[in-house]
Amino acid sequence: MAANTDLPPGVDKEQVFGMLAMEMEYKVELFNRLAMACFNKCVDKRYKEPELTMGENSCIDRCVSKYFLVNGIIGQMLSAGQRPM
Amino acid sequence: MAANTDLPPGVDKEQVFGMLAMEMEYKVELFNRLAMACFNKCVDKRYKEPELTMGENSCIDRCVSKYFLVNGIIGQMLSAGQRPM
Amino acid sequence: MAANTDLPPGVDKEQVFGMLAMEMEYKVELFNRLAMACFNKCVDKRYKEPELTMGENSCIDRCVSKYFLVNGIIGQMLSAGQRPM
Amino acid sequence: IEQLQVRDSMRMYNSVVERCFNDCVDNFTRKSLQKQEETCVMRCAEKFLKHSMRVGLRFAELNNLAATPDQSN
Amino acid sequence: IEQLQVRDSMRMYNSVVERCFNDCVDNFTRKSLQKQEETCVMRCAEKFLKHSMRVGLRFAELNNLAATPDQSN
Amino acid sequence: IEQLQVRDSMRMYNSVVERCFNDCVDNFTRKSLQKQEETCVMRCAEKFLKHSMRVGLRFAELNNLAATPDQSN
Repeated sequence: MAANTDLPPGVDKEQVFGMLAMEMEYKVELFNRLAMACFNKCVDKRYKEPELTMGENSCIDRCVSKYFLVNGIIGQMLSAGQRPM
Repeated sequence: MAANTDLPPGVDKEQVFGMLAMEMEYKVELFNRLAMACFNKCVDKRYKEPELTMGENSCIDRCVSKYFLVNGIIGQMLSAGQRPM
Repeated sequence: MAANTDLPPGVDKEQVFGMLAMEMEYKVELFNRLAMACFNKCVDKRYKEPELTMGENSCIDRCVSKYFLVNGIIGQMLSAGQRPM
Repeated sequence: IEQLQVRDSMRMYNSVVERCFNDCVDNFTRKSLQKQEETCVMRCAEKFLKHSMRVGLRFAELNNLAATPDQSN
Repeated sequence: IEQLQVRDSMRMYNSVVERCFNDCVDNFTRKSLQKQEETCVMRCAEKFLKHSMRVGLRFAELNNLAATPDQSN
Repeated sequence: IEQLQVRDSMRMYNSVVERCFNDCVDNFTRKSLQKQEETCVMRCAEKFLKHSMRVGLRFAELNNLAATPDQSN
């Protein structure tokens, strides 16, 4: 999950650039899906006012936190050999 | 929103090409999302016949028009500094 | 639908590579949409257990088969000049 | 540019298939399509394509209008 | 890299429009927007942008935490 | 080609997370996951992966059939 900043020796520049581009693409997609999920879970779709309410704001904060936790759990499952239970 | 045809001097060819590709990608995505939205709003999903009915056709025309209007409103909001209300 | 392995003479390498990349992109997208559709149609979202049940497994097999059939029908329609009825 | 168009038609093709499969197929007791599923799929694809063409026409009209906001020139 | 950012903001723009159109417009008896549809669209876009900004802040915080798991260095 | 595979697995990973988050998490009174949410997420991810593998096998079979329509050669 975390950005790899220490690369093995012998890896050339272009590969590093490719990996960084991938990492960035991954983060952008993670952000977009997370933002969509939390908008759906937290924001009232009747749009009675242009401001987010206090309830919506705290829902959003918790939603982002929980999404990261889910991301971490599934990441661990996958790297642990895909048989956690 | 509109295509920029008058570019500032000093912009080289490759940049122009990149900008045109972006513009095209933007239009394609706009078209795809609009087409999906109007299909969902206007077309009867029971598919009793292979033709679009008159009602569906006029719904589609109005739907495309309204989608463009929404696109314009939000574009203006964003370029006006994001605080319209 | 099927992979083209016999190419017309005079087509250069780069074009072949581009066509193969397109073909692969097409298959990946087909797979992703099919997998999503069959997950939605066949898998119980309450997640009472980590295993797929026998019923879910046979539903998945039939679902993949039917998706391919639909893909074939629509492919034929399109290549037959888009007026099948 | 040409490759972009191929990609778009591939995507469009994949999305008709997805849409018509989702709307028309719901019975998984057999692995072959039933007659009414097949009919539904064909009508759905027809409608989808006709819809796309109509949207394409309207889109082009409005898009041209937007590209030439000042008709007095 | 710069082009990636332009692409992201284009996508984001397209997705606000799609979302607010879907949530606010449901009447197709006329081709112009009604007053309450327009209000709904503007509020929706405001909320969506504010939501994106807030999510962006929280995301950056958690992302930085994840990137530096060992604070003792 | 290799980069395409990395991209696909990234996308697949992002889509499992999205799916299992949406299906399992609905309570936002706290910022940590509750025990049953965690269990749900793990089962969901397991099922999703097993589903993907099974679909992959069937897909490959049917895809090979389609690529060799004439078995008499």
